[in-house]
Amino acid sequence: AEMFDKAKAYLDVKRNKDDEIFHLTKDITYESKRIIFVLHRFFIYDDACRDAKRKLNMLLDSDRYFLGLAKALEGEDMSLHYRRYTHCVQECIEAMMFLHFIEHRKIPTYEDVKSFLVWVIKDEKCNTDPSATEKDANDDDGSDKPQEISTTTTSSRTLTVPLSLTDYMLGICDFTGELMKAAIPTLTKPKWHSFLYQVFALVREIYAQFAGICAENRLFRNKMSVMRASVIKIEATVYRLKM
Amino acid sequence: AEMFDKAKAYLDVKRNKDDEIFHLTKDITYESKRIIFVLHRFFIYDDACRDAKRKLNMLLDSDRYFLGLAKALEGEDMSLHYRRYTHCVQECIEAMMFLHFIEHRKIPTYEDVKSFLVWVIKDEKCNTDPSATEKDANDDDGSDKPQEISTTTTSSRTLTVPLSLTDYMLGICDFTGELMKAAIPTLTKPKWHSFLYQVFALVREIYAQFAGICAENRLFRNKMSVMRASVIKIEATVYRLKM
Amino acid sequence: SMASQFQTDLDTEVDVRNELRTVSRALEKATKRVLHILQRIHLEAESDEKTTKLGETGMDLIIKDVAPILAQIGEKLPPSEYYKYADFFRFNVIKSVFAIGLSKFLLDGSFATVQFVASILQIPTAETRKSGGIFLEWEEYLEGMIDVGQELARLAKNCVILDNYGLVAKIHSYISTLTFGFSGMNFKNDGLRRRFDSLKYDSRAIEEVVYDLKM
Amino acid sequence: SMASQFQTDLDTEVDVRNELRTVSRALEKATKRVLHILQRIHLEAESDEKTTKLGETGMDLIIKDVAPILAQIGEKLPPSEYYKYADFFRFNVIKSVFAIGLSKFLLDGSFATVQFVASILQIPTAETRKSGGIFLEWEEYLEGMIDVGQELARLAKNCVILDNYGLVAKIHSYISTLTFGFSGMNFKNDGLRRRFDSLKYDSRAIEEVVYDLKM
Amino acid sequence: SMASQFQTDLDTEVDVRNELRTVSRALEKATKRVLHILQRIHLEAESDEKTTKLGETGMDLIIKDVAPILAQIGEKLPPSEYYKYADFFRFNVIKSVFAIGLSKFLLDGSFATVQFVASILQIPTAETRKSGGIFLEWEEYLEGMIDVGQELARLAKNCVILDNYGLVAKIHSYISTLTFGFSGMNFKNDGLRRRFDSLKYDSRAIEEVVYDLKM
Amino acid sequence: SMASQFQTDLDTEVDVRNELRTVSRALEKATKRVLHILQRIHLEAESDEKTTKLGETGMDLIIKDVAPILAQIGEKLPPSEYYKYADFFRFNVIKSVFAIGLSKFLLDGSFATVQFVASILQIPTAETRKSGGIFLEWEEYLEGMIDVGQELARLAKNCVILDNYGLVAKIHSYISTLTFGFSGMNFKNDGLRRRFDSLKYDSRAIEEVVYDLKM
Repeated sequence: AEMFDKAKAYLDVKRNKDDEIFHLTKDITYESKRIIFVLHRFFIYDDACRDAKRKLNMLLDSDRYFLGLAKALEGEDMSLHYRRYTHCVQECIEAMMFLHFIEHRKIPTYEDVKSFLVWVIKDEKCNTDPSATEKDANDDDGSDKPQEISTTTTSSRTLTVPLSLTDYMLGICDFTGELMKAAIPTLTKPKWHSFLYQVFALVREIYAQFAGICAENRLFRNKMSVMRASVIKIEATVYRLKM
Repeated sequence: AEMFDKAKAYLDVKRNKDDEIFHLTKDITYESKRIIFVLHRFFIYDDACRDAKRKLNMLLDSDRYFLGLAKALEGEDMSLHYRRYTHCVQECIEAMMFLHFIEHRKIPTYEDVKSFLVWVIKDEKCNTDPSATEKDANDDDGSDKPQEISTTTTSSRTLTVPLSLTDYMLGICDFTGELMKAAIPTLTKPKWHSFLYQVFALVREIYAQFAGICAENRLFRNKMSVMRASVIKIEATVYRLKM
Repeated sequence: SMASQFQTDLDTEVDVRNELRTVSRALEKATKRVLHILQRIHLEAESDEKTTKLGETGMDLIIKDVAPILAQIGEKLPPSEYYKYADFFRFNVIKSVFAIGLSKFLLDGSFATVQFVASILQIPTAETRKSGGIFLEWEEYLEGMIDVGQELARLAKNCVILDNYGLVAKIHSYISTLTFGFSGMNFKNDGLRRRFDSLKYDSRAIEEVVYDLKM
Repeated sequence: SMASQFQTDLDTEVDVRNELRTVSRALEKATKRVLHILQRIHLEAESDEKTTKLGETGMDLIIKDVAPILAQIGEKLPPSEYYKYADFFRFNVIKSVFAIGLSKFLLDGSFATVQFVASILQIPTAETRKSGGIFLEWEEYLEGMIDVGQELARLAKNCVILDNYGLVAKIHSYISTLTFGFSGMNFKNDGLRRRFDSLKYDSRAIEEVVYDLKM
Repeated sequence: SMASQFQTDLDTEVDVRNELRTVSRALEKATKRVLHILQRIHLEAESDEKTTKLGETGMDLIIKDVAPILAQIGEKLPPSEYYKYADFFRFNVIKSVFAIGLSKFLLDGSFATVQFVASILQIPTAETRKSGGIFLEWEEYLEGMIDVGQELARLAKNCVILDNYGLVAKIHSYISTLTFGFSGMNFKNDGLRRRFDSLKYDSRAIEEVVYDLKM
Repeated sequence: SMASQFQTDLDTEVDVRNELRTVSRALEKATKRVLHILQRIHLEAESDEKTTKLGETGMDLIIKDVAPILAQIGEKLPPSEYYKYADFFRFNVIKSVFAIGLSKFLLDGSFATVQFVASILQIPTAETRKSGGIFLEWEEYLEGMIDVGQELARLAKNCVILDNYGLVAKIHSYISTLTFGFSGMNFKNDGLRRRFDSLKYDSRAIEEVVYDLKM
């Protein structure tokens, strides 16, 4: 019976963690889509980029979103939660890439994107000290020795939401779809024709590179055929511009 | 353009007829299911059969249900409407069979069932007389000659909802499912054990006969495998009774 | 017994389906052959002579090869079960309507009425239908004529490529008539409506061609 | 031309399919007839005499009516295209295996091996197969035998109803052997695995019948 | 380049999958073999001697054949990707738990704890797991033990048939312990809950057997 | 025993599948490499020199890398089980047909016949096939050539962007021939029919490019 109690406790913790992550990822996906929506308005609305940037920072640094996810994942077996959170990560890096492209007219590297998903948190308590929880309550009364305070306050943890290369690559695929949607309406806006040409060059180059990848991953294959359709639409737009 | 007007008129009539039949069949199916529901209560409620019979007569002779359907189908190309109305006919004959079995402990024949779906309607006006519509308004003033009245009032039309043998057979299949549902709870009701044995004999005989039918009809094949499951359940009930 | 009577009915139906499957395949082949030849119009629409020639060939093949097969289907079809088996030939009847409509245009630029199409196919229309047997349903006629419209829209651009501007004008007039005829109908959200919407699009495309040519 | 060459190949295939469709229907009818007769076991399993009689009839009909049609199918089947056309007859081959397995049980309570079934059907097994033509696939054999198990599970209860307790014991022993034999196999095919799970369920059902009789 | 790095990752994954597919097949074969032998219990549960013998054989085969393959899987499994590849072996780990649980019961009537099962399989539990590699998940342990319950419910009736009433009593006590242990857990609407519901049903069935025997 | 005999057959099949999986992956890699290189045509189709060069490279890679792997597949394939295992390589055979068809066009603007494609891949066609082994199915050839049509429709617009109007004319003539050839065929397969409908759409797209250039 003791054994069954352990099993019960284990399964309860596992299920609660799963619920927590599920809700976080749902919210992150929703907010990421909103950022992409805002970014699509940048042709008509000058502050779109600034708005999106603000929203993105909030999305990353809030306990309700990515920082919360990073905390929830701390010390967990990633492979258990991967399927749950991979989708929201892809959605968010799609937004990051879109913003990055509008600002710098190039695509952020894998390292760039990973660096967004790292947080260094200062711990007020030192985890290695077994009496930490006890002292915690006395934190404000200044009775601790300076050295102790120093070791305590300088300790910090690094949290991450691990980003696999697959997520990054799949994020690029989705991102080209957004570029296509943004690029096509520029046909009638001469001010944005240079943007159209930049998209044209970038997306064709991405497609030409990706076309060499040999994947059994069905998701990647599907996204490649969607990307092909995007490329053809962008080419048709440049063709129209030329005629 | 005159040709297109004709096409428009033709298609409009066709579509309206289809709508009319669609609504009739929906209502018939619903009421048939209600009758079956009532019949299932006959173990506990003595008047169940009488209620069901009254409802069934109403279903057959009302313009809102079967008689209405027969009128809607009059002079139509049956093959056009068959797919629309076949389902409701099957549902209704399932109810008829169930009632018939409870009353007579046997299954009604194809001819029996067809006879329910024939109506002879007396016409107040004679369709062959081109002036009929004119006279119609004067119907009550008695100025018409006796002979004319006689030919007019005795003319009658026979309406039917054509019942294919396939409908009848498929109806039997569904009916065995209802018998199974009715028979299983009788295990604990000694008063109804003779009913259980009658169902047992009938359904096994039907299954043994039907098992020889070689059909490409997927619907029939599916219903046969459902019937097999019913037979096995009824046999298991009789087995339980015996142990 | 009842079961054996049912078995007989089922067997009869299987036989009818088998026969219809065979004749329908013959119909498909005959129809395909006409369509194949009519496809040449896009490569050869340089002169009236060539287009008339192709129209003649198309019409001849329908009369000689397609109509007799429809007659056979009419014989195999159990009386009053037209709609039960219509899926066997619907598609190719539409294609035949298309072939007649296109051939008629190529011959004299005129519009093939439902009576004309039915007379070529030697089957009755919905109006003249007695009972049982095959007939030319309105839906199939209309769908075939929309196909003609689409094909002519494509042809218009190829005429420009082949420098046959006269034919473009004829197409323009033809498609205007067709679109006007259809515009009076009220389709529900069905296949025909979607087809008609694309016809309207084609009609605009031809207007643009005519406009481009004027410029 | 290329198109006509393709057309020839396609027509050949259509002809093969038509022929196979016809023979497969004959196969279905012949198989169905045996199954129909074997169904009577549930109504008549009162005495060994009756069950043996039914087993004999079943076996005779398979030999006389079903096997010759399989031979015809073997002839129509283009060499090395077994898997392309197997769906035409798979289902009824399974049903024939079932009929043989059940008849053999009714005759002498024994188990029909794959060699025995193949010898009755007069077709090779996967082992003795040369190349091309029809043969008895393992999957079909196993499915048919699982069907036998299911039918016997049903029969066991009917035997009790008919007071034939001796047959229940035979069924119990038969199904134990069958289930035990299957439990050593690694099915790759999920369909077979699921079917086998339901056989285990049937096997348990028969044990319960034996248990009930004992109590 | 990024694309080629991605390609390398993909290729590595394909290799891992291929290797795991091969080892998992070996695992399936080894597990199947134990299960096959343990099936004999339903035919042979006449005496304590025979059941103990079978329990020994079962345990030996797991130790000798199954555990080494799990060790191999542990080696092939990339660190910290247990859950990514768990579907390759989950099913057969559950079956191994079942085989151990059943064998232990046959040996001495006692209950196999998660520590005991893990020690036989020579893999850590969720508690003792370091990181990476294979381990015995609670879900798999619990599912395997429910399987034991179901098999014993079946065995109880067969014991009656074989007149081994002593074993029925042992099964009764075992299943009561098992059901009581599970009844404290709160399952969501998942697979385990459905399995547990059927275990409760089996538990009741055994109580009926015990009751029938008393009568 | 029967079970072990079944097991042997099953193991053989598993081995065949494992070997085919490995070779098919090699085939996919080789095919992908050619496709990857041919993709550059959309970026580089500025001059005849460049396109011819790319066509040469494509053809060379197929001959050097792809054909030998197909030969290996042919060896692994059990005789008369082509259709059982065709799904392992169908997709990449289609892609190879595409690569040959496109390369041939880039080399000299001409059409790759089924014989030509088969000779490059060094496998027989449906006509010259003896029995067993791999061969070039009509369906796969046709699918591959439809892919060529689609790719050229895309290329036509890119040629305009790169100011290579000569190539547009060649594409126009190529696709007209292709579409005309296909329009005579009766596909039984609905997949191919739908693909062909999309080819007609592409063909129209190219006519529009030619039309636009003319205006």
